[in-house]
Amino acid sequence: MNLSDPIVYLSLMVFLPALGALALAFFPRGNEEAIRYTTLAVTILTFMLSLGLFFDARGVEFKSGVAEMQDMFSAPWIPSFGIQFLMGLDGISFPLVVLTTFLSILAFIASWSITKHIKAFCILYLLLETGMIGVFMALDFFLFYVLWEVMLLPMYFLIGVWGGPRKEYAAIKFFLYTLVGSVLMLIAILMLYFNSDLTLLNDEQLARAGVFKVEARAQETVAEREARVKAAAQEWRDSEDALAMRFKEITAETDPAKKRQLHTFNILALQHIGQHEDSPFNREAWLGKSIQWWAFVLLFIGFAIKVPSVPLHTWLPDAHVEAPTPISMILAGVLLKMGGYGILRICYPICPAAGYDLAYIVCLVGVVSMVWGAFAALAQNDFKRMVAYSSVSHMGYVVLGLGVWSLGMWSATTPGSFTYNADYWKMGVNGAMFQMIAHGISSAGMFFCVGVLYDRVHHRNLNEFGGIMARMPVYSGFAIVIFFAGLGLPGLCGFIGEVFVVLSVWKYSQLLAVISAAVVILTAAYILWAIQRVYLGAEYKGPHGEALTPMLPREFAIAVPLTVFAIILGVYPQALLNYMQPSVDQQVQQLADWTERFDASREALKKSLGEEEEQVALAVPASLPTTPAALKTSIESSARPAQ
Amino acid sequence: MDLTPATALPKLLAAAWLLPLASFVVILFVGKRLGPHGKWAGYLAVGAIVSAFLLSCVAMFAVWLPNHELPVAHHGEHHDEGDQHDGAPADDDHQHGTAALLQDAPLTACADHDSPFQLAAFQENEAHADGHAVEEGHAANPPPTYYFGDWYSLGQFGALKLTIGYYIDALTVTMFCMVTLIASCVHIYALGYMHDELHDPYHDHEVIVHGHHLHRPGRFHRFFQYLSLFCFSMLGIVIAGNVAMVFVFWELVGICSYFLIGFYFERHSASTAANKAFIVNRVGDFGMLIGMMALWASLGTFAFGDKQDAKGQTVLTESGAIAEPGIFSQLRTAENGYRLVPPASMIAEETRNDPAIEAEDAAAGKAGHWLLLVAGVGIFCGCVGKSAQFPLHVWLPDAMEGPTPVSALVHSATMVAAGVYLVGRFYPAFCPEALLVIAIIGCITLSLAATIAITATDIKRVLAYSTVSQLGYMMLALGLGGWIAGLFHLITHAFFKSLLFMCSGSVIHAVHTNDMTEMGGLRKKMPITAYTMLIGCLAIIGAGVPLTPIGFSGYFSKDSIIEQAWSHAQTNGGVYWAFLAMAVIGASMTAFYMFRLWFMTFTGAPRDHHKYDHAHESPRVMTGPLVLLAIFAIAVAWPAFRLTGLLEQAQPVGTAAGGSGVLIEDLVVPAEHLSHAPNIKLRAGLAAFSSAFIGVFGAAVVYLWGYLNPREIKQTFKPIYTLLWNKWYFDQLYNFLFIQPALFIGRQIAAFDRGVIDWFLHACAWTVRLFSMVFDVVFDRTLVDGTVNTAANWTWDFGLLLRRFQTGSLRQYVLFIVMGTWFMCLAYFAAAFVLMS
Amino acid sequence: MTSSLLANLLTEPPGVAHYMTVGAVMFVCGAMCMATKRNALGVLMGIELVLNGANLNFIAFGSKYLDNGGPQLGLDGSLIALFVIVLAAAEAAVALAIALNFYNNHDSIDVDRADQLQG
Amino acid sequence: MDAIYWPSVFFLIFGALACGFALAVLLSANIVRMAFYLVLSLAATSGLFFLAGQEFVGAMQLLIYVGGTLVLLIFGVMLTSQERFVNMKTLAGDWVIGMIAGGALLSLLTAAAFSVPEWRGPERAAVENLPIEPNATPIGMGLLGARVDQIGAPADERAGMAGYLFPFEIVSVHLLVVLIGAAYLARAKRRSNPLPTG
Repeated sequence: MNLSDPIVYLSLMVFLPALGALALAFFPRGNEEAIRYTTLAVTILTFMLSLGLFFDARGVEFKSGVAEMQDMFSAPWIPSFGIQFLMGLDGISFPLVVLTTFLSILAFIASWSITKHIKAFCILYLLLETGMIGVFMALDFFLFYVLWEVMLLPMYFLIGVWGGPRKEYAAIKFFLYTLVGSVLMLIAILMLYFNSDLTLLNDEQLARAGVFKVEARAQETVAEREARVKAAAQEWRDSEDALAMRFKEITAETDPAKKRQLHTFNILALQHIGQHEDSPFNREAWLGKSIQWWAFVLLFIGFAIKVPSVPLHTWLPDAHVEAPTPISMILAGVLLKMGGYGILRICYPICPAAGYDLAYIVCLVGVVSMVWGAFAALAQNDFKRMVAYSSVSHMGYVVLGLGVWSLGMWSATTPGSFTYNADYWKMGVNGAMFQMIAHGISSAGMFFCVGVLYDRVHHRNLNEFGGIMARMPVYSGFAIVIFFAGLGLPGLCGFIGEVFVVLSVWKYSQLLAVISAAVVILTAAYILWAIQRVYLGAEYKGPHGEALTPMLPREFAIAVPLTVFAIILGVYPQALLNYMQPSVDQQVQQLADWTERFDASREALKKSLGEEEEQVALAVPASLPTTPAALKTSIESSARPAQ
Repeated sequence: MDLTPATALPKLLAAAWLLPLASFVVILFVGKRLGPHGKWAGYLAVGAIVSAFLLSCVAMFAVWLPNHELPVAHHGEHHDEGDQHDGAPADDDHQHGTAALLQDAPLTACADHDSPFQLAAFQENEAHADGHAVEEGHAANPPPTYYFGDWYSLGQFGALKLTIGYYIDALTVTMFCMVTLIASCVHIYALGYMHDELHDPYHDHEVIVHGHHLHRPGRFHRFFQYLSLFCFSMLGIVIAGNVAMVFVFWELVGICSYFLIGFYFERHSASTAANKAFIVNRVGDFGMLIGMMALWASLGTFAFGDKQDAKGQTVLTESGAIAEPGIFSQLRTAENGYRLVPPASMIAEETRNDPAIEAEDAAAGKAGHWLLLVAGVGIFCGCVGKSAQFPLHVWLPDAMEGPTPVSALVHSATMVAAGVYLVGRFYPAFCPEALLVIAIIGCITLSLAATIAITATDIKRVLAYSTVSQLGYMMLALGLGGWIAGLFHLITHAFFKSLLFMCSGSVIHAVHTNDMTEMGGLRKKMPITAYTMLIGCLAIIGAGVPLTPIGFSGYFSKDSIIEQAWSHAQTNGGVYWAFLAMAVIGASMTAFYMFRLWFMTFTGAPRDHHKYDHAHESPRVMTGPLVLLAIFAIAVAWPAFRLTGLLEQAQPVGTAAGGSGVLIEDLVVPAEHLSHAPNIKLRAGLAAFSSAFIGVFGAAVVYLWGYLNPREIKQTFKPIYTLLWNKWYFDQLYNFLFIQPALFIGRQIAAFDRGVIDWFLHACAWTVRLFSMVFDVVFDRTLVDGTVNTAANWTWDFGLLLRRFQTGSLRQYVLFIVMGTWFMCLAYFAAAFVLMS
Repeated sequence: MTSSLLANLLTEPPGVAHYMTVGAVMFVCGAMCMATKRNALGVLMGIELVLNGANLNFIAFGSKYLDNGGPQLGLDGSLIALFVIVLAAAEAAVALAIALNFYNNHDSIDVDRADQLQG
Repeated sequence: MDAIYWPSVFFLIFGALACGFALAVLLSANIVRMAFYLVLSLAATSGLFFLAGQEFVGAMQLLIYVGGTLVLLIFGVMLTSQERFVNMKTLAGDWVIGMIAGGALLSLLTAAAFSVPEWRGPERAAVENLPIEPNATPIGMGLLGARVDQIGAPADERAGMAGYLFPFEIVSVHLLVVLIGAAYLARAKRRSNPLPTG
């Protein structure tokens, strides 16, 4: 095996847990320790593989400071539909992949106390890991969807079999909710697929979409790169590749009436198509809205369920309360991130016009989630439910940060000049990404802390705790640090993401900014109140007090890495931003450039119509249509009575 | 060693800043193992903070002072001036030449108002008949000398930077010395005070578990761990180079305060107080965040200073503009004569949603001012929370649940003063309207807290309310334009208030109660404590010989506040006299309750003999710091030490000249040096002295000589007394207004989740199930199941048939295979034949 | 017809069909052996015959001397034949082992006695 | 009449021997004789292999089959050669059914063999001009993974042709597994509680 080939390395990373699961299937029963240690070894090995990407030892490396996709590879999968086994990493997905492999180890260590059907648990757990890593790496929409579903099923069983008293209810609820999201996503995928046209893209865009390979070189001029891309494109077109042949065939057709489209599932290509000037997604679909508008709405609902955003969040508290500790850790630490990742990777770049149009709705959803989750957390008496609602609140920051669409930057040097400067927007999106990672650490840690107590006293009633600090001082120390990380205390990871997001929002909407800032009060209230009720106080008030023994070394091994990372990310966020920011910035910059073109065309259109009839400009409806074409029709229709 | 300020100061102060952090980390990991029961952890923390103090002193005396000439004594040492020149203008101020010329120009705006305080002394100056004279011309001062730089970046997005860096000027160095000195004293004091925690187990008499006092392991090292972290955080605020960094350490001191208040976390009251402190502070931080957002969106920076090169020179672009201007340089540019003018970016940000407002505001010259006001008031909100100003003052008295050294350090001298410090630091960005808000809040706070303190009987709570009240004084001073006065009082107050708290701690240590009604006559038992506390009381009431430079430290600072209030009132007239009135009345109340405290504790007959008999003077490790602080409380403000000169060096850009309102057009903030006018000085000094005297006299009448029975007074003023005793019912009010509604909303939302959203889902699920049941009966069971069952039956029968062939005989199987093959081939040929034909 | 066939056989080279015929005879003999013998070892011998009959076909298809322009297996034919021989050996070993086991357990070698798998 | 083509004659002889002894195996009732006839039939088959130019396979046939497999079989015969099993009569009914089935199959197979024109014999001239190429080398190379017999083929056809290394390995492992399995099955068991026979 040649590990220096991304296709081998990354595929191995994705499928190693699945292979491990396969191997476990042949383990004789009753050999529980061996099964556990094997699973642990597989998760550790996967983590090592993901760590290996930090170094150049094998030739497959994730370089910091690079914005483009790295280590991208593709292999034909279902060629008749243009479906590829296309994967790659960039600053958006890489941190999430590392987070996943990292949390998988910790969560597995946390599942040591599970005794029921160990073998099945381990197999499902490893399958889940494959799904999670795969989702973050997949760049083919179809592959993305398949892996999305792959991850769903093990989760269902993990909750439904190893859960608490109402596990069936919670598992079904989780499953149905997520499935609804999946179905909506599938519809959107097909909508986009059947309207996509790969032939719209130029050589550079094709190269960036990974249709053909162009090596990245560090120092080269634009012209050199252009020449290289052109040569590669030519070589690709002349090759015997099935896609290339179809591409050639379609582009050779000169008669526009007969011209066909070359559909694609390639997410990167879809991004370029979505941002194309004559994007086919701008066609009107239904109720006067464009295809991309509907696709955006469907995708956003699908991802918002996963995030989860209010009002689609009620599966989360139930799922968390019933799920065993390690599964809660994974659920909060990784699964929720897929929603945010999807919005960032898919919704916005593919459907920019819709995103522009609906940015306020997205932000509003985020803010409502923040407030809603915080208030609901305040009212909970179940420790785990409270933490679950805190996740809703914290993930609201993510949605808010992703939704920020502020482009206005009034230069300080030249008064009144309006430039398209996406700095605040970059800050918001980076903040959202950072918040995802930070929340991955803090929420996993919080659920772990709840789990440690639950393992001992088998209840979670906040009012029946107290005095844990005196009984389990080391554990309480870790727990308090982790809870403060969730609270957004400076110096811990939660702060950076929150502050980036909140600071960037004002530029977009002052009202939302004020509301989102107010959430810091509620967050402090529910977390501190919970800490007081659980850890502080003189005596433990609940049952099984004698079981409150100090932390085990195994639990220590989970708490320490989480705490350390919470502190490192809080103190030195650049450690993460170095890897993440270039990609995020690049994407935001692309969208900003797109917005500039879009606004310019809209302005021009308004002007040309406005010159004919002055009232027309005044009659432009308050909510601007998303596409120039739609705008034109709406302006004309509104202008008609005036004439 | 290279002692040029630009290179040495950041290093020295950073070392002083990080030493407590190192101490924190060490104690965190090995604290328990340091000596018996962690005893050496205390020494370690003391060593760290004393080293930090020494480094600060090096920074101050070896680096700052030799390199930065103090302004010639004039403004700060007003008593001196007052004596020697008595009204003659001092023209030797070369730094603010014009300002000095204007010094004797009284603010003639008062001529418009017929206030009884306007004396004929002003009439000679009527020639200067323009109320706005102060800010006209080019009186505003340029930026002070400062050193600014970044250590590292938290995140950079295009031109937007969030960094961890430093901003060092005279104020920073002074604050470093003050904080580390008091912290050193408190640390040493705490070695003695927290001695009980060295016992294992420690008996907590306030907590009863299962009918017994709580026994728990001692937490001596934890205490010093938190103290070290606190010192680190506090110094972080002081050294911070930008608002974001201030915010970071702002929260960190908050959390240290949380830990220290909740140090006895077994006590429910302590953990509740800790929560209350943090959450109330978060309310302030919410406002601060809004202010930060307004700044961030409009200016794109948080930096206090402009980008500097290694030599401390401002980096300029090729065109000569400042390369990366900080907040202050953007708001007060040299082109505008360092006056506060909203920059274009701010105007654009304010009006981006509605260009119509832009035109309107621009016409009125108000463009951008609203945003400036939002930013200023927002930042001030943070200060309100941290400095326990009205309406967020409620947490500080409860914070007294923490050990007394904490109250001395965190909740009187340093952390709560950080709000004042931030207002001072951020001063150039406050527009006059924002300053008015600050003054109003400060004024309300000082009187409110003073009234509550009069009735309180818990010794620490009296001091806590006194702290709130004094912080109100500082805010008032700052809000009225007295930048130096406010920060001056901040520093003097830090010394005497920490002294007072430590004295009270010494008393509590001796009698094991906080309640003054159980004390009395302790002067004989613990003389050092009693007399150092008396010094503290005298300092806080501003005792001194009027019109002479002889007095305790509070005498100088409080007088300058009252002078500033006087000056402000004269300038604006009308209701603005209320500020002065409240300041003077507040001074009187301060004197009353402070001496009430002292008399009740140390004089008269013991009220509780049991406690009195057990009382004893504290050990030397506790009284030593008391004496040291007492010396500072007496002398730190003496003109000879030139403290105000140092502060004057740090006078923020453009603020020495005052300003006038835009949104409130007739509001004028007078320049601070105007308050040194002899006529103001004379009357303010007399007013302050007489008010303090009245207060002390009243306290003596009631509590020392016993001419009036306090219980009868209570009875007479019962409604007022009840109101004050219950702290104006703020806790109940907030509980009713905010806490209960928040919990109610929370419950409603949680219920909504379950009752509406989940109900909807369940309804959907139920509908689907119903449908499927009907479908099941009609379609599945009859139609589909029927078909399938029939097919299954057929299969079953067919299987029974096939079973006969399963003879188990090998030979027959071979035959079946052969025949099967044969028939298949035959069928193939037959089919081929049929198709062919 | 018959005589010409014989005459041709003497003067003309044999073709694939001839080999297939021989193979068919052996195959059928083997199959019938399996069907008729009651001795398990007889059945085994039948299997060997069947395999050889089939093998002959592979050889025939792989031989260039028999090629009359039809599709050819070439080397594949001989190699498959080789594998079949090896597999036959393996199969014989296992079958014998089964037979011996059966003999040990039932004290008989009659396959008709082995009808426990009757449906 | 052309000259007698001797390979054809030998084909006829070996073919007849093979078929004849195969029939003898079928018809003989004595298990020991059956084994003997089988040896002869298989040996004759190897002759046919030689005639077809596959001398290596023929040699293997003799070596493995005649030499190895049958020795195994004869051991089996000897181990089970109790008197009552040496001659086991087949019932007449079985014979009839067997004959019908066998006849049907035979007819089908021969019909198939002669119905395809390409399968009839090639022209004598064409065969006589063929060079004599021993095929042990190509087989050996093929088993090592190289297809020397296909060197002349065009590149695109060769692309899909791998050698036989992989099947060879599989067969080897298979053989090993089988031998172990056989040993396992045939090992002597301690029979504490023998199953009732019949």
